[in-house]
Amino acid sequence: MSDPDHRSEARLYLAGFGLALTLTLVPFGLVHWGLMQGKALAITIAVLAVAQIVVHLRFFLHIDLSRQKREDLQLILFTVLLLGIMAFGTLWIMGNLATRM
Amino acid sequence: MSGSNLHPGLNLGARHGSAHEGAETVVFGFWIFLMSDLVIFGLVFASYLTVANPLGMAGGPGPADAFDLRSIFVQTMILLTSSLTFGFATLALRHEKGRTVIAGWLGVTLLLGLAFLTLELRDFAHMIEVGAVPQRSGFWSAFWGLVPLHGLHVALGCLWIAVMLAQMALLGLVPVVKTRLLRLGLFWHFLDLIWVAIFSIVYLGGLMP
Amino acid sequence: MTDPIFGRLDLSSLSVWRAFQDPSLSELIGAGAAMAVILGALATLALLTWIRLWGPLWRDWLTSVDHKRIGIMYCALALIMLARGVIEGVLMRTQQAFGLHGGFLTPDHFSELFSTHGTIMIFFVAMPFIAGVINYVMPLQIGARDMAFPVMNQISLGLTATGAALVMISLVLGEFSTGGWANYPPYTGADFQPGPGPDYWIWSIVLAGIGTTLSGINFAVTIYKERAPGMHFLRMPIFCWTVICTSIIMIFALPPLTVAALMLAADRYLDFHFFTNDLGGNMMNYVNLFWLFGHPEVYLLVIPAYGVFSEVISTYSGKRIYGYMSMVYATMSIAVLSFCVWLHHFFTMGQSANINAAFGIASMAIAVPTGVKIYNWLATIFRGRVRMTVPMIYATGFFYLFVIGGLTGVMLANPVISYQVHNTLFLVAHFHNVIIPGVLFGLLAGYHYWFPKAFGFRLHEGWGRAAALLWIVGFSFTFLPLYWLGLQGMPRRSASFGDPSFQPMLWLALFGGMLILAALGSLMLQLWVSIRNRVQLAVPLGDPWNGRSLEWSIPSPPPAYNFALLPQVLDRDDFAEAKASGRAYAEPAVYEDIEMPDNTAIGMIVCVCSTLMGLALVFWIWWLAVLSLGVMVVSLIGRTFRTDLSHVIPAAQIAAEHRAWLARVRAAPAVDRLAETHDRNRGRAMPERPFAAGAAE
Amino acid sequence: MSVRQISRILPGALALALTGCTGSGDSFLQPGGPIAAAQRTELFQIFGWTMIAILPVFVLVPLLLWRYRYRNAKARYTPDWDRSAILEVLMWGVPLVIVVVLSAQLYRTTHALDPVQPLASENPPLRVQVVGLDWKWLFLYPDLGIATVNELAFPVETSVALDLTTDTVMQSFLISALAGQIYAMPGMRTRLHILADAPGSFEGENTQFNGTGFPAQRFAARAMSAADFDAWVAQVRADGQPLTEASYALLAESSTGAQAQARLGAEGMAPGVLHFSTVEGDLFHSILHRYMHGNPVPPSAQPGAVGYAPETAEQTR
Ligand code: HEA
Ligand code: HEA
Ligand code: CUA
Ligand SMILES: [Cu+2]
Repeated sequence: MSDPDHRSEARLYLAGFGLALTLTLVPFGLVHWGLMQGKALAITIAVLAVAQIVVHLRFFLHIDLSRQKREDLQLILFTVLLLGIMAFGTLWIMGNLATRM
Repeated sequence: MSGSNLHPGLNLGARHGSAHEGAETVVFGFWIFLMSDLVIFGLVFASYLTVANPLGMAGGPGPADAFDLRSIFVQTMILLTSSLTFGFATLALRHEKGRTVIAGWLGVTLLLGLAFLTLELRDFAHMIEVGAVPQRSGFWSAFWGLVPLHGLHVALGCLWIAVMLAQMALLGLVPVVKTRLLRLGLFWHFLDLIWVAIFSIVYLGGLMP
Repeated sequence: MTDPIFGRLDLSSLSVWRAFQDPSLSELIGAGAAMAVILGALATLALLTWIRLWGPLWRDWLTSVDHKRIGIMYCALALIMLARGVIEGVLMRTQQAFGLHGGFLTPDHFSELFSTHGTIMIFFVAMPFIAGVINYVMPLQIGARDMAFPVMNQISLGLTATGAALVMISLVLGEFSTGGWANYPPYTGADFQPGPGPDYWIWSIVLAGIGTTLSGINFAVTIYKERAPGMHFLRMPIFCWTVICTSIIMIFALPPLTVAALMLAADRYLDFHFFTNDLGGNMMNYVNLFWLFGHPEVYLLVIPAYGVFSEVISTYSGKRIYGYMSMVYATMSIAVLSFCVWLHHFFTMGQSANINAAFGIASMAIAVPTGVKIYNWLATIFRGRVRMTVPMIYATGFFYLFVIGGLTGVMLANPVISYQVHNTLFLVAHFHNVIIPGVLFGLLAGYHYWFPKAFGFRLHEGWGRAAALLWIVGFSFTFLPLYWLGLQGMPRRSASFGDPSFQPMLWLALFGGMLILAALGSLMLQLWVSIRNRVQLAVPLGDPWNGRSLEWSIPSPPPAYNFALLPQVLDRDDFAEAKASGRAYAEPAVYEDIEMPDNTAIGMIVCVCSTLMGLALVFWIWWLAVLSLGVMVVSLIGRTFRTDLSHVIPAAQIAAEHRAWLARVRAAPAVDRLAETHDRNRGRAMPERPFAAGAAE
Repeated sequence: MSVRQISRILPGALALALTGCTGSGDSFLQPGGPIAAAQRTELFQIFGWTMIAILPVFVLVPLLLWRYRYRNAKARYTPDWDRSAILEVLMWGVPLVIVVVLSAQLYRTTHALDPVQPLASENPPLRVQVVGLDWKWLFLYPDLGIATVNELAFPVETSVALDLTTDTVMQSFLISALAGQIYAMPGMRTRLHILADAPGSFEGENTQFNGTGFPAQRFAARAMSAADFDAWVAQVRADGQPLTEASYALLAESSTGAQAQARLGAEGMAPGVLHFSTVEGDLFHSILHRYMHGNPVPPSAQPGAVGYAPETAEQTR
């Protein structure tokens, strides 16, 4: 591992790994030791999961907001938008039906 | 990182010449495929959430009866580490560290993947024992539709790693092999992403106090 | 209980055998159809052997990875399936016309008819047709040599053919689902339909659906990455924009279908409880997932048709498309909105008024961009010089009839109305009213427009006009009466009815069905006549319509590599500009070698293996399913170990071919638009007479 | 003014055209109650409003095609003209405004006509429970203790609250002349309210395909005066048979009304109709809950299923 690019990139991977590790340990700890409850816990888990997904995207998949051709980034955002519509819609509709029948 | 990225995410780097340029099309195509796959997962997740309630469980076992947080934790650690080791394989590829180094990291990743699958299968066996089978309720159907789907992806990823090891040995690091390794990397990291959602929603969500 | 070798396949699976045991008219029709399939297949095989076409067929077509040939094969597949779809449609019209308290078909046979008709028409006629046209035209329009992934393209075709084959086989072995094209459980669950019917539906849809998803990826990557130099996004023909939108739908809307169908499969095969009545199953989620796919699907069909109309209207009006940017925005908004409205197919499932209102409003919103497109086409005609060729007749029919269908769509989008006419013939009229004048007229216009490009000769104009008029009139008679019947509360999918007052309208609809048959007959005749007169109708120089986009700048039919040298695009409507500025038909200074992918049998291997696998799954022949999957996977992986999969066409050969063609172009007289449909038209267009308006004003 | 007038005149004309040639009185175009009437009005209003955007197309297509035909040398030809700000605003603006207007109306009427809402009426409401069976409808009158098949009778000017479910596959319940349709699904309860203004008989049906007998799954919805209704109830009590678990198990088997009559020995009744004088237990809820109890419902106990066996179904309930 002589070349400097290589080393700095490896450090980035390690940094990502460290962040991901933290973002995993915290929610597991919270649930295992019952440190939080109910809605607050659910929201914390969700936020940490989203944070971890961002970490993976940034450090492992090397997605970032700069330097990229816009058309490619659009693909990912567009997918998130459509998936959001579909998943949110499904939960909304099915949730509503469940309360009414 | 070294300048000219052609597409988002993993790049080979300009020094790889035609392989680097060739990657533009195939990697973009693979991204689109992953996004399509993501929609599949997203909808299975949504379906799972619609039955994660007493009505969906139909009087059968619930998450607390069948999940083992400790095992899930270990699986999570394994998968996370495998992402790192795959990352090192990619770095070795980018910086031309030679076939053996790349193959070494890939081998470690493969072993981690297999370890993950072993533990997961053990968990499944336990679930079957306590009656948390898909035939029991809508909830367990959704669970068995979701988590093993991820497991299947991991298994395919392992198969793919094995194929790439063989291709590296037989064909050498020709451009197609390089771009395939790049795509395999995307796939592997993508699986880890899905797993984050699974352990957060299915396991932690299911075992929340 | 099931045989280890034959699964649940036995003698009574043969529909011919069933008819032998119970020779009722209904069974006989079924057996007749089965015999027709078998005999048709045998006759084709025999014919191919007799005229020794196996070699060329295999070498030039089945193993080809050329997007143009794949496109043509898609269209051929669509045509074969169309024959069955049309016969079923007309049979259903006949049954209903005689359906007062009965009719000649049993209800079960009728239900198989509408299920296969819907499935075939959507998945194996409209979709392959569209995939075919896109395959043929899009790479030519953006100045590419082929698709981004030519081999995957072949595999997509193979998988589509698999789906079609399974539906055809269901005529001979077992029976098809009776659950409609949406195949709702629990009716299609194992409890209620334990037979192979719904399994045929599942596997044909899933396998073809994978093919479609791959096609979508292929189209999108091709447009994103393979455009000719200078072909910016905003210089692409509108048709290519519609292809982007359609591929978005293929990529993101097929997953819900795959998910829904595979969950249904899990219920049926493994006793899961996704959609069952008991143990926490939730059939409403099937409905939800299916329409998450189903709604975008119908826009998948119509958006490329909009693209065809854009090309056709602009060309035959001799004018740039009006409002290019508006068109782009409108198309994009239709594509995105199509993902926001799926609930309008089940307003009546019992959710709250708020949800219904939200989705109702979103559905109506689609009328805005659609309207913009219609007005833009009108503005394109405005101050143009319009030639009423066959495609323009279809466009005219489209303007009138599609708008009626859109209007009834807006009515259905209102939950208050949907409560009344959902599941009635009003709905049936609506969707045929958008699909036939929209999708099919669009495809037919495109067929007449691009046929000379693909085959080097024009289609006979007179028969084309007759067919177009018959279509328009026949459609109106067949489907407009159904609106009235639907408002009267006649449910869809009824084999019979009890209200004599429905009779006159049903007779009218049958009459229309006959006209449609005549229209179809005229189309066939036209093809026959055109092939016979192909010498007079030949347009080898490539530009019979004074076209505006790149596909017209090359010979007809184009060489395998499409462009001798990738064009340098300077403008929107580049070829029209090139002709106007005199830079068209220029000879390149240097020619270069072109590397093209080799032919491969992998698509056929996938097709055969997946068909066997589907059949094995339908009949629970597990060993065969595993075996065929294994062979498929091993061949796919095995192929990746080969690296020598392309060949090079030498520059000298390209130069010779191209120079010869250029010489013919230069020697040929350019014809003006009045001679467009005459034999003089050899495909060299005279630029539109420099504008004489000064004189007129 | 013209817009308003058009939207007022056209619907009327259309209504005339449509109702003029109507044979049967079983459609919301000849409404028998307030909901269907409101739905008809809604239909005509949408028609009127959309005509603003659509008529121009109908008029312009022939005009443009004629004026700009190839041989017309007098017409202007501007091959490169491809945008105009004014046109652009009109093309997006007009449909947008229409859609906004229609959306406001849609929001209002969707809420106003929400089928779960009871309908205003002076008389006390009537409760009816509806069970979709394969190829016939079972109506339970929980407050009267009677039940019928394929005959839904109720007093006029009374809000009838229907609770719907099925004991087989999904179905859709529609009485067009009174109100819209709503799905009925096993293990679930959906709701619908109907009200008839005047006595009459309206056709009701299932619109969701459910197999061989689907076209026969029709019934009469009979609105009658309060006195007639009481007489009808008395008659059902008199000529009906008791609806026991055993007879329900037979009834639930896939059969049309006529076939069910034969099965239960009730051939004397009106075509397809059965009367039950008493109902054993809370049948509706036991049907509803059998799918939610967490016990499997095997095909032998599942009406409509291929292996349904009425003899054993009774016990597994
Ligand atoms: C693409 C879709 C499509 C098309 C084209 C058609 C075409 C026709 N359909 Fe279609 N139909 C459906 C999709 C389609 N249908 C669907 C989805 C259903 C619902 C199924 C369900 O209930 O689940 C349905 C149901 C349906 C019913 C059942 C109604 C009911 O439920 O009661 C009936 C009854 O008559 C019917 C009739 C017809 C007829 C007579 C035609 C005729 O118009 C057929 C004529 C069409 C052609 C002849 C094709 C045109 C030709 C070309 C494009 C090729 C030409 C090119 C060359 C020669 C190169 N259809
Ligand atoms: C190509 C196919 C296609 C197309 C283009 C459309 C277009 C539309 N459809 Fe259709 N639809 C189907 C195919 C299609 N549909 C099918 C197959 C089904 C039934 C499936 C089944 O159940 O089997 C269906 C069913 C269906 C339903 C469900 C009904 C029910 O089950 O109860 C609804 C409800 O909202 C609907 C609405 C619409 C709308 C609002 C449009 C709009 O896109 C229409 C837009 C067009 C216009 C409005 C005309 C032009 C516009 C102007 C001239 C400008 C101005 C207009 C206004 C301002 C109003 N459709
Ligand atoms: Cu169906 Cu709740
Ligand atoms: Cu729709």
